[in-house]
Amino acid sequence: MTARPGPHARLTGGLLLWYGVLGGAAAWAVHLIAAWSLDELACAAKSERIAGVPLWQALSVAVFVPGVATVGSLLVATLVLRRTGQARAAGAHDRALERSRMLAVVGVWANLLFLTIIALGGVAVLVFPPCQG
Amino acid sequence: MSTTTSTPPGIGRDDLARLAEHWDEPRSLRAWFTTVDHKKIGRRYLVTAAFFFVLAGLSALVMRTQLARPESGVLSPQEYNQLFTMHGTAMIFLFATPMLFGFGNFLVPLMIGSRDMAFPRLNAFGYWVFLFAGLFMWASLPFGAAPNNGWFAYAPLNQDQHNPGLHMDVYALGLLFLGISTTSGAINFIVTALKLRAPGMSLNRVPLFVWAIVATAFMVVFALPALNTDNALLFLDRRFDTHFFDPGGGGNVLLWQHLFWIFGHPDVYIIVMPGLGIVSAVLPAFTRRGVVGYPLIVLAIVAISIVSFGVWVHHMFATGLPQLSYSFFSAASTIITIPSGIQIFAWLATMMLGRLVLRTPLLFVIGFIVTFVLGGFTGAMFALTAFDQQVTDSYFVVAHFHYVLLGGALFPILAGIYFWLPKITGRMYHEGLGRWAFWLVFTGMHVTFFPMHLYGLFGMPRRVYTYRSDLGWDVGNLISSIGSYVLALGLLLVLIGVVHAIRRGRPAGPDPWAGDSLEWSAASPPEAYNFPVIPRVHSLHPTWDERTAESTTTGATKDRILSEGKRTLFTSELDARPERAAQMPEPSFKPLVLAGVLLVFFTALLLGAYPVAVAAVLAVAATIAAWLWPPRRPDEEIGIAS
Amino acid sequence: MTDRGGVVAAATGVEALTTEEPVGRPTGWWGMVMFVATEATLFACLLGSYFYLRFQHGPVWPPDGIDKPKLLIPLVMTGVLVPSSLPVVWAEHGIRRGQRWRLRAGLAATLVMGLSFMALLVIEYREDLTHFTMTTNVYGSLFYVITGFHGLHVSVGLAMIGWLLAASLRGGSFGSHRHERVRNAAIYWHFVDTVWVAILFTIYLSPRL
Amino acid sequence: METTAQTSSRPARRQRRFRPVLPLLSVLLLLAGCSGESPSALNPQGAGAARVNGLWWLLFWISVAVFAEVMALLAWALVFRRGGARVRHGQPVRFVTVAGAGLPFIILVAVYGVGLRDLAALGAGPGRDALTVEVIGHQWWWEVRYAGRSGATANEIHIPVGERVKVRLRTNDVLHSFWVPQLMPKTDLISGETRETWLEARQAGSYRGQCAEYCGTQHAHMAFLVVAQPRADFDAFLDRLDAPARAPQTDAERRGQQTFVQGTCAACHSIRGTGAQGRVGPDLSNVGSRWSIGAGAVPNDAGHLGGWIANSQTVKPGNAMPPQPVDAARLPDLIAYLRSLE
Repeated sequence: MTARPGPHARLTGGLLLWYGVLGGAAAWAVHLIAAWSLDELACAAKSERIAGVPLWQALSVAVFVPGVATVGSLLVATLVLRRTGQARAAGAHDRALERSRMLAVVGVWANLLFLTIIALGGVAVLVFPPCQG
Repeated sequence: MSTTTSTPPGIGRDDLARLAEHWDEPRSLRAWFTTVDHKKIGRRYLVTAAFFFVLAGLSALVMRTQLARPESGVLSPQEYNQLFTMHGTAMIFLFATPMLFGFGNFLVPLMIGSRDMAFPRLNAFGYWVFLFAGLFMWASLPFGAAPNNGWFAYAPLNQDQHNPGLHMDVYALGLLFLGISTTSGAINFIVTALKLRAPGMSLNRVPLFVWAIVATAFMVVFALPALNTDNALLFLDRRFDTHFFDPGGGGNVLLWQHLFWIFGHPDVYIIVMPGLGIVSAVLPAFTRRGVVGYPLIVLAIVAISIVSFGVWVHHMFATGLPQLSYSFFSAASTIITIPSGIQIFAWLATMMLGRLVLRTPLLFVIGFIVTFVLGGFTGAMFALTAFDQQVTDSYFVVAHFHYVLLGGALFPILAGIYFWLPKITGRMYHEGLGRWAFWLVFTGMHVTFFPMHLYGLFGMPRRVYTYRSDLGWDVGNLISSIGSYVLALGLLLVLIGVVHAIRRGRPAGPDPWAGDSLEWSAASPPEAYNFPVIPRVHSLHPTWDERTAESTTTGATKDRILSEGKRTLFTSELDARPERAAQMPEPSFKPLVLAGVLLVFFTALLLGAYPVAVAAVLAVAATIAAWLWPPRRPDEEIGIAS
Repeated sequence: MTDRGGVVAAATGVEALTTEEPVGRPTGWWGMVMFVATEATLFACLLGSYFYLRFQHGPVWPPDGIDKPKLLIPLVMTGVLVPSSLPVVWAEHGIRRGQRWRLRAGLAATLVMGLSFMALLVIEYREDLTHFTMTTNVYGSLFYVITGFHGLHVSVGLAMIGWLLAASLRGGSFGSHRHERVRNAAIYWHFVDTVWVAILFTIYLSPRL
Repeated sequence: METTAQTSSRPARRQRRFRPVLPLLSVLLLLAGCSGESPSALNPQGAGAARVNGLWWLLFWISVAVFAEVMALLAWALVFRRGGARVRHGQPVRFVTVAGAGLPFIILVAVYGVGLRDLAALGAGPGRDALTVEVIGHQWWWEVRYAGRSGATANEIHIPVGERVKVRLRTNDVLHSFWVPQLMPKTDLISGETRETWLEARQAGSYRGQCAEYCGTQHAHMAFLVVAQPRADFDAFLDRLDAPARAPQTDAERRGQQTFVQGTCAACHSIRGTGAQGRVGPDLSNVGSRWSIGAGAVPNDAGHLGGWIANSQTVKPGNAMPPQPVDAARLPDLIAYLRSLE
């Protein structure tokens, strides 16, 4: 914390912030495209398997992996929130700090929303047979 | 902000004179065609979109007249089908989006403390293309060749064998043409908001309206390509016998729907989002405080614009896809309600804490809340596949989206018109006229559209040009038709109010509402250069903030006056640190010429004059090449190593 | 700062996390990046349509007795187009140092490679058109529209490169202080290259999977 | 601030501007009561529609409650925050998150669960060997066939009461949508594909259905009737489908049949047991007993039938049947014959 970060660390930190803000969104996008297209296209081909894997298993992966990525994004956003909160408590008042803090608030909430959507999709995978019309 | 350094006294007369010399455009015909001033272009967007609104609105009135009684013969089915298609297409593409782009064009540079958009010539080009594309589409109506397939133009009814004539060619080409304008406008908003904000306006100090416009612009950038793909493939199918949507040739009709709604659902938010931004911009002035929960509203804007891309299949819940596929979209469509809820309660909290100044703009905001909330309920209902299958494509859905679109876009637009009219024209509107207009519009809107929920549930499908009298739909339809006339009367009063204000309104002064954002610190109407001194922003409500105000008077510095040449300030993306002063382009005919050549191109395609189209493409390339041709400069200036 | 823990700590410290990123890009760069983003979405829609139509179509693809696409010419096309980004990069780096000759030479090289690509495309079409056309079936429609649309983009890219070359040959256009347009055209050209790789995979390789 | 907002139970003077809303709500309840003549989704007569009706009322009452909450807060602000009210500068984030996100979250997740349950119920169709009706959409009428039966009818689907009947949907041209509001939500007819849904009526009766997907000029006139009958009547109906159409009994009817078979009619229409075997238009073997002409365009009586034959374009402009050059003297016989086909 005390050492000044080098340019590489700064770049990583800057990108990490964006992962915290938009990571859940990206993960959800992957989840949706994968789950929908696997389901619709496999069923259109009258098959409940994809490359030998049962369709419901493939769909579970399409729920689980993005879900984990969203949790990671949520943790990063929370980290930014805490770090900026500590810096604020220590008396720092600069624009970049407040800006990052606001983005972190957005990130925490957005990730919670995306996590909910992915989870509800997961519930549907449990409830429905993959190809029931 | 130390007071020991020598503070330059505000801006001098000579600086003002130089600014006027560099920025003012003469009042001539030539200047009219060549202008690149974002305020003039914004005004043109507003006026032109309002004109298309009148045409689309009159179409609706004729349709309501036809539907007032069962089995009436005001319109033939062919006429009715063209009118409902043009009504929807024009309201969505030629009114709502351009109107809000008009507000954005006028306001974004003013709100962020800039002197123009990032690409002023591209801005002018976007307007001309919008105008030409709108005329291109409406011109088909007198020839009886207007689009006739509904605004979402499902395949295979849009195919040549089911729908001969030019109707759907006009649709495909018109929307492709218009897409050029929308895309270029969107990119311009994004870059402007990223790079031209006044120093100090970091992302946590950006006005909510600007957030909304930028989010809208991002949605346009990523949603419009799907529509363009769809229309390009449609045109190829119709004219060049490809088989994308033709099951006989191995194509698939549902591909059209997927692509259309990948665009179409974000488009709903493309229309509503700037409206929500207007609400957030209007409230502070009429509650005397900032909107509650700024980061939460930013969250709502960002979250809605992203989630809106993943709900498209809820428009296809009756097409018989697997229920599991539906459920992924059902989940997203359900959860997208939450960010909207956050916004509604943030506005309510703002009103419950502030002091309400009940003027016409606030009335329209209240009308917005009532209407949009009702539309939101039915919207959440559509997220549930089982319920959607019962009411989709019935009048229930017509009621729903008119609640959402009139509530979410028209009411905010009207609020915005009254709110910013003093800024745009320099004159106040007549409050009494404004209140009458509000009550007529509000009453007319609900009387027209509320009964549609009912006769939709009672089994009336949408897009029918007539109905039998023995089905119990007569009374509701008659009420709707009467309501539509009341609504039209209210809108006429809005128009009268605007004309009255321009002709007779009393001068408004720079800040009639004691507003919070930067446009209220510019003159009314603003000078060509917007701000004599580009402010240094210290808070979310710069006009209520003394330090920001000081930065343009006693705290004015040379690097923010920038009177040497037509210049404005570029700042960094997130934290708005000053980067450099940039030279802005002079007026030019080239945007108009380019738009005109494109009009020739699309008209030639429509009429099948392909050699002319090829020639037009070459002309387009030549115009762009000339537009961007770099001026010749000495080697030392551009930096050539010898 | 050499151990991993130190790096992680530095990257997750408040200073790193509040670093402004992206930063300092010119307006033209943003404009071109946004334009490329919308164009890329367009190609994503087209390629998505390809897979959608393919998997809705049935097990046999390409249908109606059309052969799987031959790979020789497309691979040569790839070999010509993908490396053509290198001279642009080289040229751009040159003009940033004020070396006009590198700009001219690099652009000329790219122009030649791009034109070769277009010539190969014509050869490829002449071969294919003897077997099937755009109107044969949906496979034909997809094949010609996607490759043709990409060819159109290569042409636009070539027009940009040619335009830059013409402007640089005149002199007084670009130098170490003024090279934004070179960079913007380069971004577009890289985009056209990248899309080709996606098309190669979709149109030519995926039917063999 | 939360406390002031939430504990304010003082009855607020009702604001003028909210007056239109309550009458409208009462209009809703009123009209819901007297919509007996409508094919109303709120008057369900089958298992599918009943499911959705239950879901609707759940959603409706949730909406009423939340709307009341929003209006109460708005009214509170309008009453107490005008004029001399002092502006408060708090950031009541908790209020916004609880009322705007927390409560909606709970409601929405619960409703999503109910929605999944109902969707699964709609998906649980009849068994494999259930009676199957094949419905083929045409611009702008419905062809109806029964598995294993040679005959066809149009714009009228007979089903046995209390049984779950499988409906197989195809389209001959563009998209249509199969919708019987009182029995079952919509299923689209997709060009090049087959879709399935099912029907079940609790009571004998006629239930109106209509095409719900815009399908061109005469989308408005593409209605049909589901006729739910006791099993015996239904079986009799099926048997008639396999038998030749009723033979002409009178001279007029015989002349009419001759006109039909030898004239242009037979090019497009078929009547079982005669030489008329056209497949373009609806099968007319039982046209006399049908509920309407032109898929709900006009009632099925002699006058309308004559008008339809002479020039259906005045009745249903754009439909595929050209005006018929039938001799005015022969028209009454033709009408008599067609009316006799029950």
